[in-house]
Amino acid sequence: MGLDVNWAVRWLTRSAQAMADHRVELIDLDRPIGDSDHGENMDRGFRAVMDKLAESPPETPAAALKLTAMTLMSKVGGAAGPLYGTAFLRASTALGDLADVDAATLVAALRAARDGIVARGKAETGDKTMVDAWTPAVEAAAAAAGDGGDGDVHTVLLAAAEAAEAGAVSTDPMLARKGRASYLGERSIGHRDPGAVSSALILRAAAGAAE
Amino acid sequence: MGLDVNWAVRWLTRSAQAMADHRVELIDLDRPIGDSDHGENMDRGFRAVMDKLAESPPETPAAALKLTAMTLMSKVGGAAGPLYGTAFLRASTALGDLADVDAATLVAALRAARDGIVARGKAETGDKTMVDAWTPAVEAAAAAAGDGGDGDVHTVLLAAAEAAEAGAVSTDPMLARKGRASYLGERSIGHRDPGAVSSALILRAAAGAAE
Amino acid sequence: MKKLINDPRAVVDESVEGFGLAHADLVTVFADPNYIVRKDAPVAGKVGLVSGGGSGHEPLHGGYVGVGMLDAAVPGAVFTSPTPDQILPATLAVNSGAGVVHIVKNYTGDVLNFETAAELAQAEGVEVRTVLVNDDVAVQDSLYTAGRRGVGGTVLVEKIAGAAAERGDSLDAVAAIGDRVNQNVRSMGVALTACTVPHAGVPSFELEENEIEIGIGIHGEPGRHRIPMENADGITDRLLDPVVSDLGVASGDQVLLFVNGMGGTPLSELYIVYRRAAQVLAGKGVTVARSLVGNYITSLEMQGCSITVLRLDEEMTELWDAPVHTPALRWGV
Amino acid sequence: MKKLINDPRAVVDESVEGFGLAHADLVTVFADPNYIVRKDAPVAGKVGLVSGGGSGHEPLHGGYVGVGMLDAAVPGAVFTSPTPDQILPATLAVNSGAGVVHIVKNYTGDVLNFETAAELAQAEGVEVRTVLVNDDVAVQDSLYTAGRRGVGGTVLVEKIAGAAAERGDSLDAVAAIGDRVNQNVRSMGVALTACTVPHAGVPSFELEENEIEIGIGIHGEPGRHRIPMENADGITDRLLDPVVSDLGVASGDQVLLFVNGMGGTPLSELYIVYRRAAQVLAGKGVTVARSLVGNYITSLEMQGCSITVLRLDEEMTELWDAPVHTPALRWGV
Ligand SMILES: Nc1ncnc2c1ncn2[C@@H]1O[C@H](COP(=O)(O)OP(=O)(O)O)[C@@H](O)[C@H]1O
Ligand SMILES: Nc1ncnc2c1ncn2[C@@H]1O[C@H](COP(=O)(O)OP(=O)(O)O)[C@@H](O)[C@H]1O
Ligand SMILES: [Mg+2]
Ligand SMILES: [Mg+2]
Ligand SMILES: [Mg+2]
Ligand SMILES: [Mg+2]
Repeated sequence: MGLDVNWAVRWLTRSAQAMADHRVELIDLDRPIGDSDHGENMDRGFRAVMDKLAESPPETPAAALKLTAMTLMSKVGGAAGPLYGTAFLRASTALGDLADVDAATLVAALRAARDGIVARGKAETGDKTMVDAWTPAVEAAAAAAGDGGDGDVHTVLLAAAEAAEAGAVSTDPMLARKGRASYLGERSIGHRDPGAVSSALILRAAAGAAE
Repeated sequence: MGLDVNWAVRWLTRSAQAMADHRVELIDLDRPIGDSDHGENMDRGFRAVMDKLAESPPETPAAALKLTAMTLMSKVGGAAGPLYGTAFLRASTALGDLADVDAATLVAALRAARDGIVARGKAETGDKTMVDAWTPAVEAAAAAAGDGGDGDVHTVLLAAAEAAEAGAVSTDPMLARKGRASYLGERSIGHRDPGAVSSALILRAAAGAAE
Repeated sequence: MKKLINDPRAVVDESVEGFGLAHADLVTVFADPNYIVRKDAPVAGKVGLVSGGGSGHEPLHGGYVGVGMLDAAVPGAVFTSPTPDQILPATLAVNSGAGVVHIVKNYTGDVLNFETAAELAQAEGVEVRTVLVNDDVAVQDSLYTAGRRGVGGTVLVEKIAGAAAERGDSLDAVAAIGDRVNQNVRSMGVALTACTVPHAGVPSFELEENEIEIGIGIHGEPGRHRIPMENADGITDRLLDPVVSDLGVASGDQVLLFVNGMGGTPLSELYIVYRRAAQVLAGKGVTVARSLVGNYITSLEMQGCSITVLRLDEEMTELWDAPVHTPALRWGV
Repeated sequence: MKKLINDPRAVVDESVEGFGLAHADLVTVFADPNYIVRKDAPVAGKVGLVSGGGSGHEPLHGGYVGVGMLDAAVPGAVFTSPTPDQILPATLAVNSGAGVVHIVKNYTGDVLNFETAAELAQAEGVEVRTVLVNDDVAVQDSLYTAGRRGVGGTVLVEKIAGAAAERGDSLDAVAAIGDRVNQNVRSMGVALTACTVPHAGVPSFELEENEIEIGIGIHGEPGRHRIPMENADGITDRLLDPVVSDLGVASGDQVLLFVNGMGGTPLSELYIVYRRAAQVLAGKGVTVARSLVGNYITSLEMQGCSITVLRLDEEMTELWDAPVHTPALRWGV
């Protein structure tokens, strides 16, 4: 089974639910090393995505992601808005007008998303940002898709989600070099990056939607 | 023994000591029904009085009280500054150029002080102000001085101090009608008036200085 | 108590000294006794305007010394009215021969100290008139009490009387316009938190996390009553209603709406209060012809605000608009 | 959390609405998306100036919209940079054909959102230049980090670049003077207490009764380090020293000294800080030629302050003195 537009809508719906459920947790993660707004920003953004999805139901997975990109770009603000906006926009482009996404295209889309974040934010792995969730996620997804790219999409998404979660945890001991946490220098050590956590939540939602 | 200039200086010195010792207490009394400054104001004023006494030692009791009046007027501010300033000024005038003050003159001076406070502040007994310390003090002093006004000055001052202390306590259940506490209406009930307490301290200092 | 201060007893002296350094183009600051005088005082032929009171309400009064407003300000200790030995030299310094108006907030201490200073000035041949400001509707007005306090309205009295003096009005005329402003202005305030007087070191009153004080003054004194926390619109209504009804503002009236911060409340919140107050007034058919929003008469770091409404006439509006150039209020220059 | 607000999610909308009502003579406020435009924009032939950022720093930026300063301000959510769909229409609204300068504080979010908006505006044929403000010496400056934040210096960049635009400078010239101000300005801040973001509901960090945070920004983010409480002179030295040495101010230099309140600190305390800073600079032979003291770029109700020093040259001084007429800064008009 490939991933169709219904999967995409379920993914975004589950993402919105995750942002609402984890709003306070993401704010709390952003407090010691940031400005206490990440959960509020993501929740506001994904609530707007839900409104847009209801207003104009998309016809393809790519359309769903493009709508998400534009909405996050215009409703989230901060660092996360443009970064997630770019990620969803690039992923959308990678999907073209396919009605059903196979594992190979899925991996390409995830990679495009990650590359978009890196292109905008200039962060490298180890800088304690959402990149530290996305890069291992892309690698795990590629491995799960197999050399021929013909793996099971659910397995691919599960691998991505798990790797992203581990990636988020891996930010704990890092010294931040990008984003607001970098202002803290040494004091950023010992805290988890909120954007890496929200990234893992979004990828976990993608896997859940493919069950 | 009458009350000479040494008594006056001892009185003012003991008053200054009392204001320093009770500074925090007077601030604390002024907090719930005023603006938390009475102890600070009185302490500042009497420290200045001590400086002035050292600078230009007075020759008569009246001179000591006049110097006190002018110093309090220029250093205390608020309601207490002009009220105590007037009290000491009128008392000074009542003493004339006597080197030794007898009981009758003492009572006259205390009465003049009280009348000065009433003339300036327009408060009546029961309005929850320093007048509620001064009026019973003057009455008790007059009674102790006897009809001929030939009582013992120390006894007269002790009577005044005790009556002032009781007068201060009597302000507890009063509803304030003058000064800052009046803004509180009913909520002023149950608190002791700070100016009545500082008045009792000053009269107690006068008695102590005459021991 | 955490404050950007050195010795708590030097707070006023050092603050006034810093003020003098920062605004040396506009004012001259005298120390011991403390008073602040307009750079070019006395202005020939002009009535002098002097105000003052306890410190802790900055920018009041020192911030309003300059062209078109006060000629001198006299800062007392924190929340303690100044003394005659400060008020007198300030009065003499701004007297050009045209006389001096004292603008006095109605507190026992302020009234008594200015009264004495006025007597002393008069004894030196200076004509003095006193404008008493008592605009706080939170306080009962009665012959048998200390009467209403002077709060937010003071800023408006100082601006408008200052403009009248600047255009050359006589001593009596300046005092009369000051009185007219006072008669047409009412205020009421709320505290979300208490302030801490530096020399006292502990908050002036205790408020629970969900309580606010309605009807506070500007000296950290408690208000009239304490209520559970409400939203901004609800609080605004509680302040505005008594102001409007006491002043008797009616449809067709033109007013100046002044939302004042007590010192610790963000400007953004003051605009939320302003929004509601403007909407309510509009709903009553009242035109908000002028407005002022910000920290203009404060109570140290207290969180809260006051709402002041001034019923305008043509002359008051013209005088409000007249040029003013002071550290804290400036336009037209 | 006690605030004068209604729905925490409506704070910015309602505050901006109130701001628009209070200053309808100077600005036009647009809602959904939110942006604030100078009443007479676009001004024919004039370069347009747009700034913006998260809300919670009032009067920045909306308070600086008007003659001689910004043409538009774009308020984001509290402490969250605005989005391109707000920045773009603001940019288009103030473009008279002479191009638009974006003044952007150096935060990842602000940079990315303004970058996108600039691209979109350019795609619509509007020439855009960006002036990046990064004056905070508390933050390490390196190619491998997000770099220094924009803080107090932003106000000075907006004023001086605004005056250049007003006198008719070209797009490149306005951007160049903005850059020049940024190169000559440094700041550093301290927090005595934390602020509380409305949607978060709890303070942004915890400070003990006797602790302060040195090197804080303006978003309630923690600073560089925490030290025991000190007196005002000591704190002032801790802020001023790195500013002066990073800027390389030397004897004979002329500077603008800006002591800024973080929102919850009384003005009187800012003058105590100003006093010390002015004395220290004088001791180094530096002339404080201009000064600014007050709440100009805040962090909600945070208690604390920042010190900003701008090394002046003749042109910057002239542009600083040029007339400005905005809700929060006004002179010469
Ligand atoms: N340069 C960057 N590259 C990648 N991710 C970044 C970068 N800067 C910030 N982030 C991510 O953005 C998150 C913060 O988002 P948010 O709190 O919404 O924005 P802001 O920092 O503007 O308040 C961080 O936790 C981090 O994961
Ligand atoms: N009208 C008045 N008549 C007599 N005493 C008064 C009057 N008003 C105030 N007082 C006295 O002054 C005291 C307050 O003094 P203080 O706190 O120093 O001045 P302020 O009220 O100006 O802060 C009150 O406790 C009261 O005893
Ligand atoms: Mg954040
Ligand atoms: Mg008092
Ligand atoms: Mg007082
Ligand atoms: Mg943010």
